[in-house]
Amino acid sequence: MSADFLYTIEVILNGLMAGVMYSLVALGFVLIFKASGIFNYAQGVMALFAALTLVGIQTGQIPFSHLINAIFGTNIHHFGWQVPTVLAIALTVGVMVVFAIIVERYILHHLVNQEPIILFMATIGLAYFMEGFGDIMWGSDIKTLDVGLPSGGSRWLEDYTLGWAAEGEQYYGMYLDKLDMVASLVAIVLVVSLTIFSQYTTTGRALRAVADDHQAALSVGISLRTIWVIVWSIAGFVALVAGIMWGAKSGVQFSLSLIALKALPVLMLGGFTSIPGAIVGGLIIGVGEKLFEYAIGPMIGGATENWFAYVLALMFLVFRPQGLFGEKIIERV
Amino acid sequence: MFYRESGDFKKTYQKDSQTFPIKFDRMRYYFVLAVAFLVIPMFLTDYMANAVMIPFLVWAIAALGLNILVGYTGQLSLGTGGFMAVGAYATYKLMTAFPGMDMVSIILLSGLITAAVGALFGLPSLRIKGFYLAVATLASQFFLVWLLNKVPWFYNYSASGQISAPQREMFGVIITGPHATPVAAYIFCLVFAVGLAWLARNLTRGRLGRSWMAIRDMDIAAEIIGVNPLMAKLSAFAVSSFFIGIAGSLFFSVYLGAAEVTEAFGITVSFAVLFMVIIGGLGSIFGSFVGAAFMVLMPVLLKNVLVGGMGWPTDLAAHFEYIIVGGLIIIFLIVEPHGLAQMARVLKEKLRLWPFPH
Amino acid sequence: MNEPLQKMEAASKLLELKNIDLSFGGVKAISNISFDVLEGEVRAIIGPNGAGKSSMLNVINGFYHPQQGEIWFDGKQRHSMKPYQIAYQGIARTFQNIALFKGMSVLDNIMTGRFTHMHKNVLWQALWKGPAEKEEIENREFVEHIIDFLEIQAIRKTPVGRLPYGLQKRVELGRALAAQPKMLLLDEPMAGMNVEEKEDMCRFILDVNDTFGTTIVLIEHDMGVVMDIADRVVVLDYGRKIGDGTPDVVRNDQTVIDAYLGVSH
Amino acid sequence: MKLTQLATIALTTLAISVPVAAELVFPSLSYRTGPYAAGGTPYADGWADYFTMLNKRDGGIGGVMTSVPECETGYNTAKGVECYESLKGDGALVFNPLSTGITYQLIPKATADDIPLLTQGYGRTSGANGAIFSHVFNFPANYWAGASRIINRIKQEAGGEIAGKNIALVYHNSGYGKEPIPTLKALAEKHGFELTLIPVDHPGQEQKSQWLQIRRERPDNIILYGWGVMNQVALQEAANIRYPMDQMFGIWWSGTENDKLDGMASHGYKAATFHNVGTDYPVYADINKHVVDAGLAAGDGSNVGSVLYNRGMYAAMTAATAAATAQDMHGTADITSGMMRDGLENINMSDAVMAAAGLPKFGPEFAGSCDNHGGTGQVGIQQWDGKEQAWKLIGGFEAPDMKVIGGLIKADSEAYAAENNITPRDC
Repeated sequence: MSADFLYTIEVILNGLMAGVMYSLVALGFVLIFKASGIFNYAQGVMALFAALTLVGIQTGQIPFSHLINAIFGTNIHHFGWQVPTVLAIALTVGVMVVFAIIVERYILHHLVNQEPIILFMATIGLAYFMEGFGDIMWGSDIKTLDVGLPSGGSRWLEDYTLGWAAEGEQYYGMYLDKLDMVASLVAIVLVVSLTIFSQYTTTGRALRAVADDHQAALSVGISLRTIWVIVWSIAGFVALVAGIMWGAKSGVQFSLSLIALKALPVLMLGGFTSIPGAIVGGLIIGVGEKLFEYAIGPMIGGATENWFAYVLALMFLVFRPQGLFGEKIIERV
Repeated sequence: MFYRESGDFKKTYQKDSQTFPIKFDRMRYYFVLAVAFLVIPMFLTDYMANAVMIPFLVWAIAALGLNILVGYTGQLSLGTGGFMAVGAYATYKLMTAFPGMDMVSIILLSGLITAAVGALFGLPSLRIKGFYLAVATLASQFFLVWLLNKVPWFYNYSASGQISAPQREMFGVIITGPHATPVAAYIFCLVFAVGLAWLARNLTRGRLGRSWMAIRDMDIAAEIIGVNPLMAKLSAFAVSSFFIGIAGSLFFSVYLGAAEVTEAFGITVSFAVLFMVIIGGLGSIFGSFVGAAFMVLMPVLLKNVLVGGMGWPTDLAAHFEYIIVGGLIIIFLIVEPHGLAQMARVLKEKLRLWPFPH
Repeated sequence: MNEPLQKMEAASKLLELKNIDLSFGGVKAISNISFDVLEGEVRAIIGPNGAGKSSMLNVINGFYHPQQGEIWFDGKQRHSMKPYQIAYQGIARTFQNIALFKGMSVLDNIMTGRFTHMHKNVLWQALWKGPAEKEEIENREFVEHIIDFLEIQAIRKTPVGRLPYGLQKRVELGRALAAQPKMLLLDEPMAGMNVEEKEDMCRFILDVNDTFGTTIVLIEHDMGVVMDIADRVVVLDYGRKIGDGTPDVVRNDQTVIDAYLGVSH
Repeated sequence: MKLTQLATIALTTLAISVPVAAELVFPSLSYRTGPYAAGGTPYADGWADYFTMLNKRDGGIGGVMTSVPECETGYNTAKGVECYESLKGDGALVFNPLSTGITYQLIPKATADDIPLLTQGYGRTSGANGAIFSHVFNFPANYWAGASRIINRIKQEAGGEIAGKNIALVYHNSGYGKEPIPTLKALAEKHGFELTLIPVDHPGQEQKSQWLQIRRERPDNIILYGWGVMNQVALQEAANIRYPMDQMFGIWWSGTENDKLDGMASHGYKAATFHNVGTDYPVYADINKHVVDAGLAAGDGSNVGSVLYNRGMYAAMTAATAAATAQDMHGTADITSGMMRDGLENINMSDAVMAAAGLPKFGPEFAGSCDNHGGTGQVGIQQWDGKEQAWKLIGGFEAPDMKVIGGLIKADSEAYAAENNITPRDC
């Protein structure tokens, strides 16, 4: 095989992996949009907040220590204990559930039956709020997140594929990031469990019912409020997973909230209402932008990924306005 | 008691269709104009001008533009930052290429250029609706920023891609560059803001405006009445971009004096302007101004109170800024989803009936 | 009884449909239907649910494009046109489930109906003072006539969203009339109305017909109404035409009776 | 209307908080929030703590107390203006915007208001030309000097020959990141090495493509101009593809404690720097004694001694020295921003001066002059020691290729002068 061919394969594979990372974020959006028709812009910040909380709990940080110090002139920052990862994750999930309840109780509950754009703006307001709140609670310095995830390229694969290139060609073996592989596994597990949950549990069916038709769901006696709490909790959990994956990549810091922007083209492509869409869309975007950067990028000066992801989704949408798996838009007169 | 229309009859349709049918409103409108043009300049400090009034006017223009698109035509857009960037860079190129050209025509030209770009990026709106469109407009946001950052011609091949506005005058008064007096800069922006508001009002109350609103409310019905969706949507994108382009142009030339596309015209700008429109009130010209005022003044206010007044550490203050602004936005949406303009309207209704509410 | 006949002799064909076939992805909505509408008559399309009545109207005002067949309007054959172009040809309509512009006042809704009659370009509008305003006023006057005619002066400035159903229907009719159409398509104008409202609506339709001489094509379920106001009636069933003629002819047509009584074919 | 009233109220409260007694005001445009907070915080702490220390230790500068009003810019240009305008009113002597974007838009304003800008190691490189940029001072070093110094170091390590080598520049795709490109292009021509440009868009969490490309092309060296999260990801990816760390060079904004990996992963990574590292300088004794232990530290004290803290403190020390110089020149302790400008222009940062300030050999020697606001451009090289988890200065402060850089500075500054019809001062 020629090295160029192998490189292309490598780019595609890495694109797929990157796509999975985008899907992890997109999933959260889809869950909430499906169940409540809310385009939750705060999803990215939720990921950041979840990751911050996880690290904070893990390393025994004192919440709001900075604020406390500023007010009482004390100088405290850590409890001085370490919380085992599993427990920390469990606690963080708990925090996200509480968060979901608060959001439902004090925001959504008051905005029922508003136009989508109003709800959208509300979530942006929420995003602002949480950016500030997260920083005050845990501080705005960079935190390294260590939950024992592997990192670095897979040596085995590199050595194994080393010989594949044709004689005399420069080739260093196939490169795949272990972290990305784990992420892919996690994503698969996540999607499968979500599907099982929504297919085979009463709550899950309730969720689907609400997704299909609020009124109908209400009429068969499903409480919208509990549903929303559940959905936001799940979205919070998904955010935590995304936060862990991305946090392990880049350290936990403010920029983590910007991964939302990476998920939007995925949503466009996959449709706001489809979980498989989020996955497939992510894969397409990932491969698309990486291939473009690999093939065309160098000619036009590189750094094309940010906009190409959107343009790709856009081109796709012009031919299929409801997205890949989005429900068909029927215009009746 | 004082605020009512009884006895204030209209004898011609012309009178009936004027902007402020009620005498009191008319008076107040002229009063505000008088204050803006005559009183404020007398008390204008550098700080007030550069940190409060000028940004307020510039953002108000941008909000007007976006409101035409989102509020009147119902096309959700997140490309504002990109379009402002186009306006800014167009101004820079024109200023440096034709040093003789006067600022007004430069700024109007920049607006027109942006309008053309906007119409181009409006094309997808024919197929794509709602949030899909909103996300689609992000494509223009990212692409335009990338382009302006990537092609050295746009910033005259300067090492860092920074553009800075040279000094220009109108009628012998300096309005751009460091030596411009705050009053001159303020008045210059004010003239544009008022003029554009008037323009927006005219466009939205006439045939074009009705075609926009028709598309917004029920596109199928609109089409069957004779509205060409293509024309309606593209014209909305063009006009909106014209406003936003001018805003970007003033933002760069009069307000900041220098800009760098990736820093000054990022995605945050797009969201900020959308905020103004929604907080202020969709489909309301007055609302665009109120929204801009809110989003510009609130942070300055908070900062001065928390840091200047209460002497908090700046970082805590900044974090609380986020919390408070975010919280206020949510509260506003809960209390009055149709924005501050609607609040004002409701208040008026109450005033009209006062003191006999029933 | 013989008054419609006279009309028919006098009048020429305003609209003629020849062998229209319409199907959505294999499902046939309309198969091989032909009928005509005469200048100035009131033409009714009736038939059970799903007979293809609304599809028929959508074909006429160009919202659907039939796979087969010819459409002649005003003596010219129409080749695939967009709905807004057809509006300019002089066809207006109302909708089964009201399609008003919720965000606008009654006045603005009806003014929007004047769209095809206003021509001042953007620059004039931007200026407002002068030609644009003049045009606006002229059209406003015409609209006021319609408002008087429909007896809705009181609610001129009310946002249509706040109006009761019956009034909304009336406003929608007003919006269609504002276009001064040659032909007016009414999709179940009386659906969900009480008796009084229906009577009003009938009166308006007939007045429109004689005062403005507007040709009217309407879909209606209420047989009584149809038989009263229609000059001629087309009966559809399962996308096929099963009857055509004056009310009496149709009333006594066996296939039509079967279709309505649901006798198995 | 109401909001404006409120605003005026708030502004008056601000006006009240303006210092009454004569003070030397060294405002701090910091960013402790936003995507770059982790970098902005220690720098701001260093700047503030040094002045606090001066106040406590020797009662200010020349007997006049200093004050450091802080204003949060969040690295945002618009907020930068707001800060500038508000602090200008407080009688600011010098501005240190700590953002290339804010610097660019303050250059004309500050020049008009006769307030100098001190932009050490950032901002507009061609500001070094004092004849045109009368109020901009970016000594001791700038982006171009850094790039040139790195190339020299690479050359030296390669045994004096880099013709035909392939050097990749991985840069933050913004004004800051693009600064070194002209220099590197010129140097590539001169030394005959091959330059590959690899931009990374803000924020830069996803750099797979860039590093796959690097892995394919195996450049002999990598130069990193990153900021914020981009740095961590870049180093992580470099480690992932097992790129030899000691062939990788960062500019000083990519050479801080934030920009390293735990353990040995980034051991050997080098970065340019224009000041020394570590805490074994007399000044730290004073800072700890008078500031940290006294509970007056700007931050929680945890940043003391970190690279960025040192940089902020070094900038403060430079400003203080210039202020003292100005006081001597004009024979008054209570100087104005105009006098401060003269002080900066005539500053003489000799070893003696640094030693006196408790920072012997902390930075290169440099002196300002009418036409030279950039100093000698001497830059050192530091290296990350994974064992001790600390930066070590491994290459002393050496002058860059001034022939190349001087030409570029001249060209760029003259272009600016032409665009804004500025007539250069005759120096």
